[in-house]
Amino acid sequence: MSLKSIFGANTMSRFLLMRTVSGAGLVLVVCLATFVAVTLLPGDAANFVSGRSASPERLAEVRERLNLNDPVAERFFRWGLRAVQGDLGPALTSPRQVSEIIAPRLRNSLILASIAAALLVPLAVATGALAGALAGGSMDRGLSVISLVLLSMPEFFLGTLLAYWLGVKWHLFPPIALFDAAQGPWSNPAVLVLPCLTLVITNLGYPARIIRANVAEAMSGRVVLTARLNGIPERRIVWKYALRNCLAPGIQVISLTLLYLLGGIIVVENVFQFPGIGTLAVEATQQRDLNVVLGLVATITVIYALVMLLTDTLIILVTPKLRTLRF
Amino acid sequence: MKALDHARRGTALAVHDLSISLVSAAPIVENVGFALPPGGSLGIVGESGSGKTTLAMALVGHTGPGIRIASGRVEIAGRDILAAGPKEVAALRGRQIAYVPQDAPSALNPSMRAGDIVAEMLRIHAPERYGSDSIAKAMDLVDLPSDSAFLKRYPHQLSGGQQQRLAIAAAMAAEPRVLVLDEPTTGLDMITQKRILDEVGRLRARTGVAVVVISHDLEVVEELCDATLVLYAGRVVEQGPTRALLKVPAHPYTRGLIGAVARPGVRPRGMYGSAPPPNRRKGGCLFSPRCPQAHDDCREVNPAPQKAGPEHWVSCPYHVEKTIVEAAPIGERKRDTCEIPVLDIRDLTVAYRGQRVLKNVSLTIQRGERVALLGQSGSGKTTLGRCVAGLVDREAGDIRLNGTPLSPRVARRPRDQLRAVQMVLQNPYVSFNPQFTIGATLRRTMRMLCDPGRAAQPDRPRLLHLLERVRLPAEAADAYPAQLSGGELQRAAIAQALACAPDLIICDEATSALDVSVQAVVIELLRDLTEDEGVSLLVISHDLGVVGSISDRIYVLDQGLIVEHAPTPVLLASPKSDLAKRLIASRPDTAAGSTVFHATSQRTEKTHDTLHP
Amino acid sequence: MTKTNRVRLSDRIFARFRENRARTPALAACLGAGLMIAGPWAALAETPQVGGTLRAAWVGGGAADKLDPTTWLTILELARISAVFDRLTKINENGKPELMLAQAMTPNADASVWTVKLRPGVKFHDGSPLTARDVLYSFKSAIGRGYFAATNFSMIDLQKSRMVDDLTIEFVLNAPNAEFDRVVSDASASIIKDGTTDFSTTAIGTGPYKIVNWVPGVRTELTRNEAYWGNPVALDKLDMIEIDDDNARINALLSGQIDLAVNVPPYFASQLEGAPGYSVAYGSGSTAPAFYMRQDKPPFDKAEVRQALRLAIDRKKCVEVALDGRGTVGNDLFGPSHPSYARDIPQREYDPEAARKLLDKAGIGELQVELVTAPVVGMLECATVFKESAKKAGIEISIRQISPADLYNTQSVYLQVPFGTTEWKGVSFQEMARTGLLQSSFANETANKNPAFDAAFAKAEAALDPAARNAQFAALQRSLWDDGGYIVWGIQTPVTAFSDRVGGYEGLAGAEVGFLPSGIGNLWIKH
Amino acid sequence: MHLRELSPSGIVGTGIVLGVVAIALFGPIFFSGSTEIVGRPFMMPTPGHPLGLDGYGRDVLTRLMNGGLTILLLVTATTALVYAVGIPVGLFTALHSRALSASALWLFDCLLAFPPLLLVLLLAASTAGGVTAAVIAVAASQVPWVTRLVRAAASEVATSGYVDAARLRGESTWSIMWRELLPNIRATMLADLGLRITVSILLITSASFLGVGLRPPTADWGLMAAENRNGLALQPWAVLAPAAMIALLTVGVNLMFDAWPKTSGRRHSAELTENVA
Repeated sequence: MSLKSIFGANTMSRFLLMRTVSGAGLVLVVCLATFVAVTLLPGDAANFVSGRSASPERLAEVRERLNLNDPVAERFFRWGLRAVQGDLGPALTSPRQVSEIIAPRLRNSLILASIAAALLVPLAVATGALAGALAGGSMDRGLSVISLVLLSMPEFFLGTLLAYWLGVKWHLFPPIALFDAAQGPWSNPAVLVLPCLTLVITNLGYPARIIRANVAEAMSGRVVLTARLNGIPERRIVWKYALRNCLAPGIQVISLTLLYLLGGIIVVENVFQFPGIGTLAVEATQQRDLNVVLGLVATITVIYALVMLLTDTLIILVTPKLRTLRF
Repeated sequence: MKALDHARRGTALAVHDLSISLVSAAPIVENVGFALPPGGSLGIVGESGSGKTTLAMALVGHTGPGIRIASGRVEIAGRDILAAGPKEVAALRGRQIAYVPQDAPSALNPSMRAGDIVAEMLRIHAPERYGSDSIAKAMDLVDLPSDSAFLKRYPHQLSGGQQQRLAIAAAMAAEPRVLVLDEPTTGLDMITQKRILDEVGRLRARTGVAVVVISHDLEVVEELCDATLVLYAGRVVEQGPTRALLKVPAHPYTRGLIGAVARPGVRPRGMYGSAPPPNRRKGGCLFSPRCPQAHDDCREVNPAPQKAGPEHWVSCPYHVEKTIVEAAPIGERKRDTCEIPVLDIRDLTVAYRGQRVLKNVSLTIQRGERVALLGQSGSGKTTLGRCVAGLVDREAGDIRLNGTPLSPRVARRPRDQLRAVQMVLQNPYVSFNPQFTIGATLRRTMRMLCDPGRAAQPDRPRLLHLLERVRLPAEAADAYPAQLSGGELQRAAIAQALACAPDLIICDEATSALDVSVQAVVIELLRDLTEDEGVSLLVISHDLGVVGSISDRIYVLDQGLIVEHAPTPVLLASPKSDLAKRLIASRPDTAAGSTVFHATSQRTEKTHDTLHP
Repeated sequence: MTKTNRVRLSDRIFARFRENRARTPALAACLGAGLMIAGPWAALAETPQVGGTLRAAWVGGGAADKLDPTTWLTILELARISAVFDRLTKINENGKPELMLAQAMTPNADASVWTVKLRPGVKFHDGSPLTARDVLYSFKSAIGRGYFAATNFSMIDLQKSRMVDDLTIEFVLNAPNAEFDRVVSDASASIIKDGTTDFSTTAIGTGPYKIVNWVPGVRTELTRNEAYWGNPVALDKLDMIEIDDDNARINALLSGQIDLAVNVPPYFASQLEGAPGYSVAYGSGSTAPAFYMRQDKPPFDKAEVRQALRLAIDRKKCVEVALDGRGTVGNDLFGPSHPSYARDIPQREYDPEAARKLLDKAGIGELQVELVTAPVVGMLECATVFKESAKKAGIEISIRQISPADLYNTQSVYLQVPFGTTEWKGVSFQEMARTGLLQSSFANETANKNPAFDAAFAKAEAALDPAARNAQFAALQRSLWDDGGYIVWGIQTPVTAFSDRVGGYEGLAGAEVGFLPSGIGNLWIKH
Repeated sequence: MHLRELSPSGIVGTGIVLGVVAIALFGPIFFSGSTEIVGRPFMMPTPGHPLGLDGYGRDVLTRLMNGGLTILLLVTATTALVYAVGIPVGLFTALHSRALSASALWLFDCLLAFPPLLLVLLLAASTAGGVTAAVIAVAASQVPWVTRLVRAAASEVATSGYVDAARLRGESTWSIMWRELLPNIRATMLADLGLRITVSILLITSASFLGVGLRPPTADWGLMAAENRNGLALQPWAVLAPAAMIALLTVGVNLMFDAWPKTSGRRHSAELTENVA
């Protein structure tokens, strides 16, 4: 069966195929760039493996073990081939495999990010939509000022404040994310509270503002005006004529926010010492474990590509004009 | 039948002394009053800035932000919608009075299916009749199919005309007593326009709905409305039965409007100037600055309505003077046809996104000749213009200017070719970079295009001369684009095109964004320039009236192919191609039916006979 | 100050989650604290109580950690190694070697052969008995694995050393060494099981604690080794948690998530000292941050330059700024807590005038040097102070700041730059010399390549009388003090904070937690 | 632009920004010795030290007065870098939507796959770290957004008649970009500028927190807030004061730029037609 016969008929799957290919290209380019950047560093990886106590013989040995003497292209090719199979190679500063190191950290981070997202998305949509629907009112102005203040709060600052007030001072939630490493954060769910809270609060401002702007624009647009002039009840106007048509930009900004969340997690995890990819990223870059860094970049890029794919798909699904488009 | 109920009730819609103003108290609409019987129809005519859309929205009880009702009542079904509470207003809207906005296609909810858009109105305003039958009936009213495949389509999957009709179907679904149509035909091509007008006429006949039509287009009003109200700067200047009003217009403004309508074979007469915006309206007759028969007291005394005929009122004490000349037929023109054509297009083919937009198009323009390219939207006519200008790449074909080949890309053209081919674009509001004064842009054009010898001359006098040629005051040189009206901007755009003695000016829908009175000014200007300076003109338009009033020769473009070309009078008199026939049939002035405009059109035909043996 | 005997709201909230789960020991360790300490403080006994879990927060370590006793870098790793492994001897509170796994260590007449008799009945964590084979293998393996052990134990002649019987080993040395019992107290000399090659997942030792769960860079969970040859430790469990961030570590202590925190910032120490519920122990200090000057690279090949620079640093200010005043001024020598330290050498003071004179005498005048450093243990702050204070001596120091990871990058920085930064933890002069001052030393940071020094050092090591030996070491230190390549400007004083649940930390005073194997062993939990 | 055309919130925002900038610029003139140790670490405020001392025993007020300049310079540098790359590329690709532009944009999009702070960490790891790496990384993470924005806004402008008119009179691409496109996307750019500056401030500050941006003992608001976190319980002003300055700066910038677009440009004519409804 030819590709065309599979994908030709359905424009949606053809689009998905196109996006998947482009996403794969993105992952490839990002990994290649990182690989090259990492390879071109002053002093090669062997130094960091052996560190201060490395004798020249040891360095040579490590270099041999890590195939550092092979050409860069060959190494990348081999790395890529294995990476596709989920094998990100050995870590430089640890006897373990990179995928083995990343997997539990990624799980922890994904749990944290998912809970934060699960709180953040409805909250952002609700406040944004409310402010947008009541644009210009005192509620809108209040929310706008609040979102602005939230927007301008560095994560580490808010995290520190929360850890001190809610953790140390009032003993409400643990200020440090200590939990059983094997079982993950579920073994002590209380540790998730403060990191989640920090992520939600600091990331709320941007999507809420964008959603507000979109909803406010829709509410003052021709579609809504016409519906009003024809006596459609206000509640229905808000839902079916304003919010419904803000879904696509809403999804766009939410997906962006989720990606920002992924970045914010780096800081938040370090504030609360949460063992996720954020703390791992800092450790790995500090220790120059470039294989781990590379693995992290690859993982995050794949996540990025997947989120983008999902976003595009959702946007097409909720936008009739795009859904029925012939590619 | 519901219509009968309406008839028994008296008036469907009554407006009493309605004044609408900005919050700053500057009046937008002043002292408008009319009554519409059930099944009746009223046209509200006015140029942009006359306050007609504000008035239309007030009819359904809406005022935009910053706008308030200063006084007056709007009575629907015995209720003053302006005084009603929100619940009551919502109950009146849709059920008693429905509103179809300007550019209705863009106001349709893009995420609702066609059937749902109609069903929505039924479910909310007439739940007792909610059902597929009623939906089918509403679709049928505007001649839209009501099969499930069609009902499942989204607005973007419909054509512009279908969208417009869908909007009307939705508005009519709950069988309101009054339907307000704001610019129902603007943005549609001629054939679709005609169709919409026909549908609305049929609709009235079948449902007995009273219709208020807001339009800048006298021909639309003539076709649709029993009575007409002419609005100028927020004031009613004339009001009366449409036929009487158009046939014997009493107010100088109305007369000016009628004279300005572009009709084939007629020289339209423009009205210079523009209506004052709300914050600059002072006492006296607001039209007096533009009025050719203004008396001294016109500027001080606010004219009171006077009777000009049965049910015909006019706000001009001097309305009997009638100083405005009738639109003049086109006179004879001498042309030299033996020299090398200014523009010679041979077998031009242009592709856009894998589709051929122009196929083997050939076209010639002689020196001083005015050639029109007539076509529907999407026919490729704009592409042709842009291709000649070098803004669009061609796939095949040859374009020669005065016998020498023109490079396909404007960036590769030598200065002489750049100077020779000029363009006037559709939207005057974006024709000038808002960051620079008109004078600055014109000077830059002169510097870049004129040969160095002339460029050395002092700027200012040349600039002023240029502005004078397009009849713009000297102050325009120091004005920013945003400070000028559309008509002034378009004249400035023509000035820019004329800056360095061009051989050919391409006018791409150069008048379609302008008010009728201003459009006439531009047409006049273009005609005069070609006659005085020997410039050739390529007029690209969908508007038969414009094309017919300006061109010597017409090419008809249909889906990328030239389907017909002939001298203008010949084509108008005996169109060969299907498209040309339909276009001619779609106009009230060229087709039978218009009492006002058709007569003049016949008159021109006579003159043509003498022109072309 | 904060009260720890309050039940967390979140503990209540999440109690239901917990009830629905199987309680693994690890889980209880994580969660128990808040509930367990919710009791009156009155009935506290001062004798060690058996049982309980100690949750202790350490700094350092990371995903790169191994359980290999020869590769340790941080005190966390050292503490962990000390908990799991034993050595033949250990250095006690008085700085003297004390027997551990060895029952007796006897040198021959010239201290070139040492006979070690092992303690009988010692068992590894997996139940197998400790034999002489394990000990020999431990040293062979350590030397074979490279790192510091290779130089530290280079005096052992592996070919000639042999197993006499199951519990007796004869160590034959390349050269006489009267301090062999001190040499084998190094953590690198931890006794592992014969044949062990893999240290990546677990470690089998004879130490007081067994590893139950180890997640590199996150935590190490240890339980009591019931079959310990000495007194079994009081704690049921020891949780070694890695919290690098100062703020986080303190928050964890203050919120009752942990019971012990190492490396507490000094300003917190004074707050905690007076606070009910907490106490603080000060280490004597053994970590020495230092600058090294390579004697084989200009301008540091001139002794006057090295001397001038050492006079041009305001050590007091450095300690104040870089170590927050919690430390002592350094005298360009390492190992002040060890008996071999040359205490008689006068403290070098800040004397820019003398420095200027030295430079003038050498005909240098204005001196310009580049100091390579990274933001670790106050080095950057110290370098800033150095730069300021050196100006008065006419020395222009430009600071090149690099990332901490590059500090020991042997291709671009370490041992390459003429004027760099280093740090030595708790080593005595002898250990330091073997690792970094002999011609054969790998980490010869100051390019101290002096055959006479090597010979004198070997002679000193061979001296059987401790007093005579230390006198010879002192003479060597004096030569280094005079014109060596190190600027040791300060010695850090580590601060450890405890909650009142912890007992037995008194024994830690005078040592950094983890440096003495007994230190962790003495801790217990009040309950 | 006239002040009276600003909305009240715009005036408040502009006032805040001017105040903060004034402190940043003139603070170092009146307060010197930001690295001088004057007392115990985390000493509570006294009349001599109204904001107390920080973790090294340095005067918080002095450091506060000296700490604004670096952040202003860094943010200015970052933002300048972002626009220096984003504007030309965005403008160019808006004019030429061909394969070259498409691939350039696609490559730019690849930068988006990195969470900004990961990029900072990565660059810091692969270079000597420090401020330059942070500035470049923060700029790199924002360039794609600015490019997209410029391109979108400029594409819209590029369809305007006056751009065609410029082409017809033979203007070069360069001149079309700067003369015709750029001035007319100013409002869009200004609306976005507030967000860009906010993001830059937050990222640079966070980079300092992660130890890859500015290095101690620099007096810098972000760094001060990060390094004095430990003393929150002992001497909150050492954290709160610099954090408040950062918050003031970002809120002020946002208020200011939110208010600008409505009053920028030259559309001050009587445009009020019936479109107001």
